[in-house]
Formats: sequence, structure tokens, C-alpha cells
Amino acid sequence: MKIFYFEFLKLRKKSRGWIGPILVFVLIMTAFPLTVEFLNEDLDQAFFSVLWIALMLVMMLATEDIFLEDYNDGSLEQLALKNQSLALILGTKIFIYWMLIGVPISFIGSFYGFGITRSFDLGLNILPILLVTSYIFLNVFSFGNALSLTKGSVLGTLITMPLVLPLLVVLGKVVISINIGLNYFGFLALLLGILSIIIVVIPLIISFIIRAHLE
Amino acid sequence: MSKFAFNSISEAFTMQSLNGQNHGLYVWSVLAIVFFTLLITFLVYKYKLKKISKKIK
Amino acid sequence: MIKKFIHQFASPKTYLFQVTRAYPYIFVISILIYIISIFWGLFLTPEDFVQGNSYRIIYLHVPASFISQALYGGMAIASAIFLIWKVKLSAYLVKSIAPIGAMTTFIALISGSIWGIPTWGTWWAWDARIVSTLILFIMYLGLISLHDSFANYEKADKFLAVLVLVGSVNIPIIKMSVEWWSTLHQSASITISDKPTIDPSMLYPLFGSMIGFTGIVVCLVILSSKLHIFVREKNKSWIKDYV
Amino acid sequence: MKTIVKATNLSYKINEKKLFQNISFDVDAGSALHIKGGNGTGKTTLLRMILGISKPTRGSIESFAYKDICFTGHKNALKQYLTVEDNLILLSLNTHINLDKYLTDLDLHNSLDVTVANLSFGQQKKLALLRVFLNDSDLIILDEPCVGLDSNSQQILCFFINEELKKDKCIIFSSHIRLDIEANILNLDKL
Repeated sequence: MKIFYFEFLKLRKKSRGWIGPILVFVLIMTAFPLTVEFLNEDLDQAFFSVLWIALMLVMMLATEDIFLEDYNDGSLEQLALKNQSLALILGTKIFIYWMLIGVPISFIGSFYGFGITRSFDLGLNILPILLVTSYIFLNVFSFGNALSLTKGSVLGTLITMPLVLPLLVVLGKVVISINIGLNYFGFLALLLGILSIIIVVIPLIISFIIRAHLE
Repeated sequence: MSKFAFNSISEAFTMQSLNGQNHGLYVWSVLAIVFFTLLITFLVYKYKLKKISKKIK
Repeated sequence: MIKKFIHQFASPKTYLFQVTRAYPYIFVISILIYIISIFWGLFLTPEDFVQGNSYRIIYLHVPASFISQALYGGMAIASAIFLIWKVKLSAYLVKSIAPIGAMTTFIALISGSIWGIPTWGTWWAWDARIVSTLILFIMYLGLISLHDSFANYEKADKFLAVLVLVGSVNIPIIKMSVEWWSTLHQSASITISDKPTIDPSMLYPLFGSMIGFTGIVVCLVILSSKLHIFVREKNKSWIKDYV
Repeated sequence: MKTIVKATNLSYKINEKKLFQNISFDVDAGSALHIKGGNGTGKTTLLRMILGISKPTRGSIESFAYKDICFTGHKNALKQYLTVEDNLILLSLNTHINLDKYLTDLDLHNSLDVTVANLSFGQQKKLALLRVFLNDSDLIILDEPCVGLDSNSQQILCFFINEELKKDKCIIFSSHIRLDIEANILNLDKL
């Protein structure tokens, strides 16, 4: 509970760390209609592609210095010394990032979905997808950033992008099944399944990587 | 073993198919790419090995 | 017990000596097999009824794409061995397989897209296999750049092994997701995934070319690992005797 | 006497370069160890080995401390964008009974609502040392604690360490500045 509060305090006070990505997301979603003629059909078609790509980019941006700051100021050393499990602390950290960045972005995204496609159902339907996907993205990109901790986020992006590409394929299928009115809960279940594995495994792997970095 | 699939060398070169298209260009360019990629990789590694062996000596 | 055995067997020194002895045989035999099967494939097999003569690219393309995936499997196994038993040699192998894997994936991609021009009418299709091969290629490049960006080799080895393992979990997911996708987007393009019932006269040279190509790639891996062992162990005394 | 840290035949190599070889030492509860040596002799590495962050190339090191180890190194582990007060919350020291005493001693009382980025180097170091002064552990490890400290704070540190030694705590530190502490000396230069 304490770590939960500490991580929350840290991220909340570092406003550029969480407001920044949200604003970038809003900007992308606002900017993209400008590139298309103002015909609703075109917007509908492009909307989801832009949404998923924007979500991915923003999550990349958000995790850019998730561990770097703690590494540079020595907090990670102190965390590694504690008898408490490092993986748990790191998992909490990612969770807080999701709470402060992923959740608001999901709501904004579904709001945009409602606004641009003029379909209330659709906006509501993509909300759970956005919530789950943003959490998966955060986990995977945190992994990449842990690997490339001292080497800049470009390397982290390069090595983790291939890992999330299949997710985009699944997201594309979700949109198609929502559009033709099919039941998309199978995909939601799949995403939740992936998420539940990732939530457990990624913090363990990251803690291993970070111990290796500190060595 | 099957018999030779082409009647002449020039036919083998153009690789004219039953539907009339010439596929020689594609086949030979792929062959060239595979050959040169392998060759270059071998040469690069041989060269690097030579360089580092000298250094070690 | 196992650990002791592996460590004894897998010292870079014994590896290097054994491999150098085997290298010329593998090289000559596989080159011979490869050239014969390619010759057989290109000139002696009958023409394919549907695709015409362009199908002959299969003898160049399939071995490369098969090897590009097999090499990743090899890397994953070596990474697991390295992380579990801390065998140095397997870390060297992971590192030295990566560029070779990138090369074979490159061959597979290029030959595939050239093959696509006469058969599909386009050099690129967003087809399941092509996309997963492209992702594999990017993954290889990522692995290489990850290892190269660390000055400390021990750390680089560890991170590389972790990334290879995580990536290997991802490979079935890539396959799965991408295949769903293609079934939905099934358009005019023909997928190569449904294999034609292949005639034995075409099958033998295909097997031959696969074996030959595998042998050549093994030779390349040997060279690459030799280079990496030289780089890593250049201060050891035995290496001077070896060179 | 209870042994807290036991090192046997430690060797460390970094990129095939030997830093030190065959170091053995015991540190008992209630005693201090001063690690000396010039630049690049491996003081920090040795301390990190005791912490369990780095692994020795050969030999073994064991620590029998039950509680979390208390450590300050070159990096202060302070959040630059937070105020002193928030940082104390992060360190879980904001409710400590002795907090006020040390804040006045170290002259940090007036800067509670200042962000750490606006503190001077010495003040940041003092804030980091609060973690040591208000510690709850039986093994304290200090890597160059005196860098940037004024003489007054150094005296407080010395006094504090001597007090802690009386409480049977075990202290390992490295320092170029001489401290008035009765300590066993491990000189890495002579190895």
C-alpha cells in the first residue's frame, strides 16, 4: 500500500510526465481530421488506425523515462536493497502509470470515438479495449525501456515495436467486428488473457534486467 | 533424375513458360542475389577474421 | 552433473578446435549438395503448370525462409542455456547467430518479393507469412543493435538472451494474429501458405537445397562465432597458440 | 561477537582487468570498517558487493543483517522535482521522532518547502544523510559520505557514527577525509 502511494506521489508531482502524453494524444486526435477532407465517411475509416497508432506512440512516450530517472538519481539502488520484492515495486510503478496516463487516455479516446463516428455504442465499446490495450502497451514498452535503460529510448522502441505489432492486428480485427456488429468479447478475452500473463511476467523480467543494469 | 526441362540454352536463359511469359529475369536475379549475399557475407567474415588474427598475433 | 558436463564440453576453446576441424568438410559437402540441387531444380525439374518457370525460385526462397526461423529457434535455445547454466559459449552463439539470421531473413524477403511479381502481380502483399518474416527481420536488427549498444559484454549478453526469449514467446503470437488477419483480408492475392501437392521430382531438389543451404549457413555461423570468440577471448593465452 | 559481514577471498575483474584479489575480512556488530584506497582501486565496487548489487568474480560475501541495509552512495536517491518535505515522505521519515532534532542540527528546517533541485550540493547531501541518521537497520554503508559537507555536519556525522557503534550497529564506509572514528582499516592500495 505504501509503495502504491509513493509511486502515485512521484508521478503526480511530475506533471510533465503524465499530462504531457495525454496532451500529445489529444493533439494527435485533434490534428488528424485536418489532414482528411471534412467528410464524415473518410473520418470514420481513418479514425481507428489513427487511434491505435496514437495510443501506441503516446504509451511509448509515456514510458520513455519510467526507469531512467530512478536509475540516474540512485533510487533504483535503494529499491534493490530492500527486502521487499523489486518486481512488485516495479509492477506497482507500471500500474500507477496506467492509472494516471492509460486510463485518462482511454476515456479521451472513447470520447473521440463517440465524437467522430457519432455512434454512442461504438465509443462505449472501444473503452474496455482501450483500457486493456494501453496497459499491455505500457508493460511491453517498459520492458523495452528497461533493456535500453542507459542507451536512450530509440533503442527501446526499436526492440519492442515488433513485439506489439501483432496487437495492432488484433485491434484491427476488433474494430471490424464492432463495425459489422459481431460479438467482440472473444477478442477482449484474448487481450485480457495476454494482459494477465504480461502483468505477472514482465515485472519479473524487468527486475532481473534492472539488477543486471545496477551490477 | 528427370530430363532437361529446356530445349536450348537460350530457352533456359529466358525461361519461357507455358503461358508465354518470360520468367528468366526473376529466377536469375534471385539466384544472383542469393549468390552475392552469401559470397559477400563469407568474404566479410574472412576479412574480419584475418584482421583480428593479425591483431592477436 | 549436467552443469559440469555442459561446462566441460562447451568451453570456447574445445568448441573452436572441434569446429575448425569440421569446417572444411561441412563447407565442401554442403556447397556441393547446394549447387547440385539448385542445378537440378533450375534445369531438370519439369515446369510448374500454374506458376510457370518462376516457381523455380522456390529452391532459393524456401531454404532461406526455413533457416531464418530455425536460427531464431536456435538462438532461443542457446539463450535459455545461457540464462540457466551460465554457459559463456551459448551467449557467444546467440550473438553470432543474429547477423546470420538477419542475412537469411533478408534473402527470404527479397527472393519472396521478386517471386511475387510474376505470380501475384505485385512485389509486396500484406500477407501473413510476409509480414511475420518482416517482423522477424526487424527483430533480428533490434537484437543486433541491442548487443552493439553495450560496451560491457557481460551485460549485453544477458540482455540479449532475455530479449531473444521474450521475442520467441512472441513468435507464435505473431503467426497466430497475422494469420487471422489474412483470412479476413483474403483478397485477390494468392497466399503461398497452401502448399501445392508437390511432385517428388520437385521435392528431392528442394530437400537437397534445404540441406545444402543449412550447411552453408552453419559454416557462416561457425565463422561468425569464431570471430566473436576472438573478440571476446583475445587476452587468453590459448588463443595465441590457436592463431 | 556477532559477525555481520563476512567476506572470503573476494576477487573482482571488470572487462578482464583485475581490480582486487583475495580480499578477506569480517565485520562484527559494533565495529566499523574504513575502506581506503586511491581512485579506481575499487572502493565503490567493494561496497556495492557488500550490498549485494554487484557479484564478485570469485569468492563469497555474506551479510547477516536482518533488516534492510542503510546505504548512501554517490547518488543521493532524491527526487529533484519534489520538495524536501515530499522527499522525506518518500523516505518514510516524515513521522520519525528524531526528525526535528536533525533538521535543526543540519540547518534544513527553513528549506522544507523548497524543491530539491534548488538546494545546494551540500544541502542535498545532508538531506540524503538524513536517511542514515534516522535509520532503522543494523548495517550502515556509506560511500564517501563527507563529500560536500561542511565541518559542522562532518562532526555531527562522526558523533552519530560513534553513537551508533555503541548501539552494536555495524558500519562500513569509504572516505578520503579523515574521520574521528575508531575503525579497522582495509587499504586497497596495498593489495
